[in-house]
Amino acid sequence: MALVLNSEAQLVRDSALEFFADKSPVLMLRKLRDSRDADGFSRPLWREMADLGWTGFLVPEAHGGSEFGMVGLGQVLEAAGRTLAATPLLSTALIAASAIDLAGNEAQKQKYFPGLVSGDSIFALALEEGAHHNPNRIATTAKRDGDGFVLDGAKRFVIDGHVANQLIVVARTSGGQNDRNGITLFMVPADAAGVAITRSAMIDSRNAARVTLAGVRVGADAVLGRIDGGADPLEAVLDRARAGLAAEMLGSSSEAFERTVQYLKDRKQFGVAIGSFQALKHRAAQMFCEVEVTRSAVTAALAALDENANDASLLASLAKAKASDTAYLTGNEGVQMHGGIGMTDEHEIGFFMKRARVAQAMFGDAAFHRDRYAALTGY
Amino acid sequence: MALVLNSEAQLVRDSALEFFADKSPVLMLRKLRDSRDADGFSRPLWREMADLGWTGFLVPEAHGGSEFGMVGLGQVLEAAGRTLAATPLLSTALIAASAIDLAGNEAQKQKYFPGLVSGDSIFALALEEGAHHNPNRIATTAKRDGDGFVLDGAKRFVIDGHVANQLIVVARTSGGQNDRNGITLFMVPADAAGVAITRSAMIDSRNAARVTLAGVRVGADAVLGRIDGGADPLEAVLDRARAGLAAEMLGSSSEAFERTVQYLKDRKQFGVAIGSFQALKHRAAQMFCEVEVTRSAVTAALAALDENANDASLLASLAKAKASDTAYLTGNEGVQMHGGIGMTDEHEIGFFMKRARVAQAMFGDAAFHRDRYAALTGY
Amino acid sequence: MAALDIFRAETRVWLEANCPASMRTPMPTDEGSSGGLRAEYKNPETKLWLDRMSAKGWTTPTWPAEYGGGGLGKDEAMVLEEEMRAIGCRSPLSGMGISMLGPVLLEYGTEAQRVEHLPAIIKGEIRWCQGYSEPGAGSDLAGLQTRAVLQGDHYLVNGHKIWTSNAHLSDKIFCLVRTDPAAKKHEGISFLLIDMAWEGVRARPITLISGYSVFCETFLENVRVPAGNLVGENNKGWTIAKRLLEHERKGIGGIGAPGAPTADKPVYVIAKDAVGEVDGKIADPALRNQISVQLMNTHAFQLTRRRAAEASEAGQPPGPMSAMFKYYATELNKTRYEAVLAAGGDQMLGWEGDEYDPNHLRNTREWLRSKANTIEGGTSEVQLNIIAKRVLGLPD
Amino acid sequence: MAALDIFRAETRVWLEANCPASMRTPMPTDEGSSGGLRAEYKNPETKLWLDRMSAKGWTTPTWPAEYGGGGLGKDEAMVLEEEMRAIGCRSPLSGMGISMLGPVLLEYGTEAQRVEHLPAIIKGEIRWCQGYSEPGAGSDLAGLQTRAVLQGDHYLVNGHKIWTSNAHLSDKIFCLVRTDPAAKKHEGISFLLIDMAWEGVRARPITLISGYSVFCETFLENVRVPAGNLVGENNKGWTIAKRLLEHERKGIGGIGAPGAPTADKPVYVIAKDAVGEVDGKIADPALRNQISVQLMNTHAFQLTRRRAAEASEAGQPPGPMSAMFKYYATELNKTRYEAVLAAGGDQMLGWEGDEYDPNHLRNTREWLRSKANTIEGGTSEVQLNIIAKRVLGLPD
Repeated sequence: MALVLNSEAQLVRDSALEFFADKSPVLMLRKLRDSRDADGFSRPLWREMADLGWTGFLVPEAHGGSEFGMVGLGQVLEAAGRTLAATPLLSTALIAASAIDLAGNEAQKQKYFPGLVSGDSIFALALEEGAHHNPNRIATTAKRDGDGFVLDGAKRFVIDGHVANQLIVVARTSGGQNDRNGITLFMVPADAAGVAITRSAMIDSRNAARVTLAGVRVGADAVLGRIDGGADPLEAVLDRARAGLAAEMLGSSSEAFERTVQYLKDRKQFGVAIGSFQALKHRAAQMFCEVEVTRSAVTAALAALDENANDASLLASLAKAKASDTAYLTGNEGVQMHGGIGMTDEHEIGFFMKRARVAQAMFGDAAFHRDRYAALTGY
Repeated sequence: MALVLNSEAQLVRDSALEFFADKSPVLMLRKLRDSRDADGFSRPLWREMADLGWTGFLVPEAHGGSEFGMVGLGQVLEAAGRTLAATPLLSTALIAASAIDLAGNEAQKQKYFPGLVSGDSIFALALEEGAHHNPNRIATTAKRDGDGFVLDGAKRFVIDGHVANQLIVVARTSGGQNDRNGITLFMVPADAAGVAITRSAMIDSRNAARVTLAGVRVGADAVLGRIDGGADPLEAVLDRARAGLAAEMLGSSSEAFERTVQYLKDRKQFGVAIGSFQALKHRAAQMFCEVEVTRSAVTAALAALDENANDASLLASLAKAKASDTAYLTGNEGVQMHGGIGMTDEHEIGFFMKRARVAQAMFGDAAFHRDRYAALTGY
Repeated sequence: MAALDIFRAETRVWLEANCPASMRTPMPTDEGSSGGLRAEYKNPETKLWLDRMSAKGWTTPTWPAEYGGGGLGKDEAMVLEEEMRAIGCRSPLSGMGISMLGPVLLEYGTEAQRVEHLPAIIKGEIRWCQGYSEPGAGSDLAGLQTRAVLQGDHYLVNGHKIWTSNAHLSDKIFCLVRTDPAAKKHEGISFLLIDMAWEGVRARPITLISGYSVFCETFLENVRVPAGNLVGENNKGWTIAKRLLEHERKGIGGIGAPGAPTADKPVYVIAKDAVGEVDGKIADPALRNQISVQLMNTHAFQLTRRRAAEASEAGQPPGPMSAMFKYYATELNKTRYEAVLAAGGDQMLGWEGDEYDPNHLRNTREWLRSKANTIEGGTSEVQLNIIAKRVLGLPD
Repeated sequence: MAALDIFRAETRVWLEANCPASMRTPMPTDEGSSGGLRAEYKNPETKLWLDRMSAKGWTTPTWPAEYGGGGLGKDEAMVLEEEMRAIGCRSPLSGMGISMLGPVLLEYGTEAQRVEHLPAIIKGEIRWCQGYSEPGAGSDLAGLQTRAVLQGDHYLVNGHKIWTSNAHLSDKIFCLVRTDPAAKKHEGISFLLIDMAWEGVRARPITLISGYSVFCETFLENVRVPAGNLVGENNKGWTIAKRLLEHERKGIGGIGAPGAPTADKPVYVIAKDAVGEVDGKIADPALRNQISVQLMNTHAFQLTRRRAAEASEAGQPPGPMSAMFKYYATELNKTRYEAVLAAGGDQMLGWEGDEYDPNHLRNTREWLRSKANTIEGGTSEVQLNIIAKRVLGLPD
C-alpha cells in the first residue's frame, strides 16, 4: 500500500485541482443556492467531468471505464472538496459504479454502465431510514409478487435523490428489522409508479432527498446481486463511500485551514497581523497536524480499498472518523478565527462549516466509526 | 441551599487553611514518603485535628459531636487538599462517622463515636473488590453462623486500611454478585482473627491497603444497619465521600493552579516572564474557569447533602466528575507549564498530579459519574 | 410585618392581577419586547404587559423614580424578581437602552440627557443600538476610525460602523467616534448619541451564516450631531466604552442560563427519539456521554452564576468569577447546540422546508447562530486575555 | 540479478547466520544497547550482536567505511532495514553518538575529530551525552551561560548544565558554551567535546516524578578542554546546535511508533480484564470510546510517519509534516498512557511492592515518564511555535 501518489494519480490530482478552481469555485455553490437552482448542480460541468473520464474510474474497462480506482477518484473528490463543488461524483461515479460493479450481473452492467460513464444517468443510493446512519436497520420491504417484487418504505438523506434517473434501493426481503441477513438491493427507475421524491433543503445547499416507495413494482431483473445477500456488497460500497467522502472532506478541511492561515496573515488588529498572536499560532499549528494525519488516513484507506486489503474496512472507518473530526475543527476554528466576517453569509468560510456538518453525519459520524473500529479490532 | 459560606463556615475555613499551611505543608508528605513512615500520617497532628473538633463535624451532639455538617467538613478537606495533607479525615471523620450515624444503632453509636471523636480510633471502609469503583458488585460473603456471621473475601483500595482499628466491611448476605439487595455492612475489628491487611504503596504516597477476610467471625452486633439493606445507607455515605473528596481535590487543584500562575510570572525565558506568552495565558485563563465552576459544584453538593436535598446525589456526582476533570487538568498543565523542573521529583508540583490521579479513580472516576448523572436524570 | 414583607405581599397581589396569562409562559424567541417606534407586537398582551410595568417603572426597577424608574432598593428589586419568577412572568422589556445606555447616562450623562432619554427608554418608546465596531476595529475596538469634527454647535460625523445589532429596527444609536486623531488611540475617542432618522445615517442588515439578520452595517455620511449629544467629556469616551462593555458582557453571560431560549425539548429526549433507548438509557453511549458532559458543565456553570449572584446579594465583591461569564456561557452554548445536532442526526441538518419539523429547523439555525456568540461582544480570545490580565495578573 | 537483489540475498543469509535468537525478540526496556565504557549487558547476546554488527559497520550502515561505518548507499541501507525488520532483529546500538554527534561530526568536524571519535561510536565503545540546557536556559536554549574562555591551547570551562540524559552513564559530553558574552546571544556560542572523566566534571542524577533518573545535572568547574575539541568555528556553535536539534526531534518522534516499547498488552485487553466485556465489547462504553480515540489517532500518526518515509524513499522533499512528529508523538504518548491508566483502574495506581503486577507497575511508571516527553527535547509549546513559523509562515 503506497501512501505517496504515483505519477498517474498526481496527474489526475493536478488536473482536478485546476478544473474545480477554474470552473467551480465556491461562488458556484452560492449561485446555485441563491438561484434555488432546480438541479442543485451544473449539468454541463458534469458532462465535462464525464468527458475527463472521472465517471469511469471505478468501471471495468470492458464496460467503458478505466478501472483507475479509488486512489484516483479520491484525488478528484478531494479537489472537489476544496471548492465545495456540488457534483454527482459521490452518488454516481463512486457509489453506483461500485454497487453495479460489485453486485451487478453482466446484463445490469451492460444496461447501466454506458449511461453512467457518459454522464447521462445519475444514480442515488436510497439507504437511510432513521435520523442516524444504520445500514442494517432496514424496514423498507420488498415482497415477492409473481416474478417480481413490490417495494414499500420511506428513505431519507438520499444524496442526489431528486436528480437521479435510477435509485438503488436497500430493502428487506426477509428477516427482522436489524438483521444483516435478508437485505436486498434493487434498481428502481426514479419515474417508476409509486415512487415519490422530494428534495430536502439542507444547510450545505447540496442535494439530498426523501424518497417514498408505495407499492412500487419491479421485475426480477431489478435485483442487484443476491436476494437476501445485499448486506455484504452494501458494506463494501459504503466503505468506498466513506473513504471517498473522507477525501472530499480532506479537501474542504485543507482549503478552510489554508484560507484561515492566510487570513491570520492578512488581518491586522492592534497594529499587527493577528497571526502573530501566539494563542492563534498554536491552534493553527494543531490544526495543521490534524489535517496532516487525516491526509495519511484517507490516503491509506483509498489505497487499501484498491488493493482489497484485509484492513480496508478498518482504514475506511479510520479515515471517515478522522476526516469528520478534522472537518469539524477546521470549520469551527475557521469561522472563529475569521471573527466578525466569519459569521456572515457573505464570506465563504461559513460554507465550509456547513458542508462539514452534513458530511460529518453522512455514512456514519465519528462516533459511529469509533464504535466500528473497536468492533473490527475486537474490543 | 447557599452557595456562599456563612460566617461560621468561613471561620472554619480560615483556621483550617492556617492549620495545614503551618503544620502540614507538602514537605510533610514528602518526609512521610521518604522515611517510609509506618503510619503514613502524623498521629500527633491527627490528635490536634480532633481537638479542633473536626472529627465530630458529622457526629450528633448527643454523642460528643457538633453536627456542623458537610459544608464545614468540606472546608477542612479543601484546606487539607491545598497542602496534600495525609490525614484520616476522609476515612474516619467523614465516611465512618456518616456510616455509623446513618446506619448504626444506639449501642453502636455509643460504642464507636467516643473514640472517633477523640481521634483515638481510626476507621476504614472496606468496599472495593475490582479495579474500578462498583459499589454493587460485592462478592465478599457473610454467612450466618449461629448468632453471628463468617466473612470471606478480598478488598482493595481500602483507604487508611492498614492504620485502622475498625473496618467497615461491605459484604453480601444474599443475592447475586451485582444485586443491590443483599448487601450488609459489618463492623470488623482490624485485629480480628482471619483479617489480613497489607498496605499498598500508591503513587500519591497516601494510605491504602488490601484486606483479606478468611473465615472472620463476628457477632450479630457487628451488623451496621439492616441485614440485606446496606446498599441505601452505603450510597448515602458514598455520596458524602464523593463530595468530600471533591472538596479535597478542589483544594489541590486550586493550589496547583495558583502555584502554576505564580511560576508563569516568575520564570523568565527569552528575556520575559513566560506568563506573557499568550498561548499560556489562554490556557491559564481556561484553567481558572474550570476551577471556578468546580468550586460551585462542590459547594452546592456539600450544601445539598447537609439539607438532604432531592438532588444531593446528582450534585455529588456532578462535583466528583468536575473535580476529577479539573484535577487532571491542573495537575497536567501544572507539570507541563513548570517545564523541566515540573518533571522532577524535587519540585512539589508533581505531587499534585499524582494525588489527583488517585483521587480521580477513588469512589468513581469522571466517566462513572457522568454515567450516574445520566441515569439519575433519566436518560 | 417588616417593610420588605409588606412590599412582597403587595407585589404578589399586583403581579397576580396585572400580568396577562400569556405573559406567564416561556418566551418564544420571536415575542421578545425591545420597544421602539417600529415595534410590532405579535401578541398584543406583550404590549399590555409592557405598558403596565413601565407605568410602575418596573421595566427598570432600580432606576430613580424621577425619570420614571421604579426607584426600588436592591432588596425590593430582588423581591420583585423573585415574585416574577415565582409565577413565571416574562421580562416586559429588554434592549440596549435598559442594559447599556441607561446605566451609562445615570453615571456619566448630564441632567438634560437623562431627562430626554431615560423616560423614553423606560417606557419602551425608543429603541437603541450600539455603534462601536468598525470593519478595521473588531477586537481592537480602540482602533476605530469614524471621525467626528466639532464645528461650532455640532459635530460632523463620517464613518462606517459594523455589527450594530438590530440597527434597522432601532431609533437611535450611541456611537464611539474619534474626535482627536492626533492623540494616542485610547485618548481621542468620544461618545455620541445619534438619531437613526437623521440625514446621512443608513443601516444595511448583514445576513449571518444562520440566515438571521441581527446585525447591520451602519454608514454615517456627513451626519450633523448637536454638541449637546456628547456624553461625558470630549476625548474621554473610552472610559465610558469600557464601562459599557462590562454591562454587555454581563448580558451575554446569560446565554444558556435558566430562562434563555431553549431547544424545544431536552437534548436527551431528542437523542432518545433519534437513536432509541436501552433500559432507559440513550442507545448510543458516545452520544449519551457527550450529552452528560454538556449538561454537567451547564449545571456547574449555572451554579456558578448563582454563586456570584448570592455573593452580590450578600454584599460581597462580585469576585473574579464574573470575568469568565461571557467566555464560558458562549462556549457552552456552542457545545450545547453541537450536542443537539449530534443527537438529532439528519433531521437537524435541514435549512428550510416542510420536510423538517419547525422545532428542528429552529435548533439548526440556533446552532449556526451560536457560532457567532464567541465572536460578538468581545471574542473568546479577548475574554481570555482579560481574565489572564485582570484576574490572574499575568504580564503583557 | 540486480546488484541490490544480490545485496539483499547476502544480507538475509548473513543476518540469519549471525543474529542471535534472543536478539530477534521485542526489546525489553532494560536491554537496550547504548554502549560505552560502563556498559553492562544483562543479556550477553546483546554484546555479541553489537560486536558482529559493528564489525560490518552496520551499527551505522550509511557512515563512510573509512571510519568503520557500513558505507552503504541509501537503497542498500533500506534493504538492510527491511531484512532486519523481516526477522525482527533488535537495533544493535543506539544513543546520542549515533543519532546526534556522528552526523554533526560528518558535516562539521575536522578529519582528526572524525578519526578520533567516529570509530569509537560505531563500535559502541564510547557513550556520548548532550550538554545543552541550563537551569536558566530551557526553551530559551540560546540564553545559556556556561562560559568557555580560550587560554592558549585550551578552553577553561565553567558552568552548570541540566537535563543531560544519562550523563552518569556516559563517557563524553558534547556541550554548547558561551565563548563571546559580548556578542548577540546566538552569535557567541561554540560547540565543544568534553570527557566526563576530566577534572572538574561532575554529574548528579535527577530523580523524575516517575522515580526514574534518566537525566543529570552536570557541573563544569574549571574544566580544561583542548582547543582541538572545538567542533566547527569558534562562536559559530549555534548553527551546529540547531542542526543537532533536528536530529533529536526526529528521534523523539519515534515514541509510540511501531517498535517503541509498549505496554505489556494492548490497552483494550487491559480494559477487558479490568471491567469485563459484553458481546465482546469493553463493558464500559466511555472507556471503550477513549481507547478508540487513542488507538485511531496512533494509527493515523503511524501512517503519517510511513507516508513521510515513503516520500523520502521516493526522493521527495521531507515535506512539512516532519515538523509535527516530535509534538504529535509525545502528546499521543501521554494520551496513550492516560488510556492505559483509565483502563487499569486502581491496579495501575501502584508505586511499588508485591501487591502490584510488575507489568502494571511499569505501565504506571511509564505513564509518569510520559509526562516529561512533551517537555524534554523542546517543549510542545516550542514545537508549535516552530510549526507556526516555519511551516505556516505566521509572523513573529
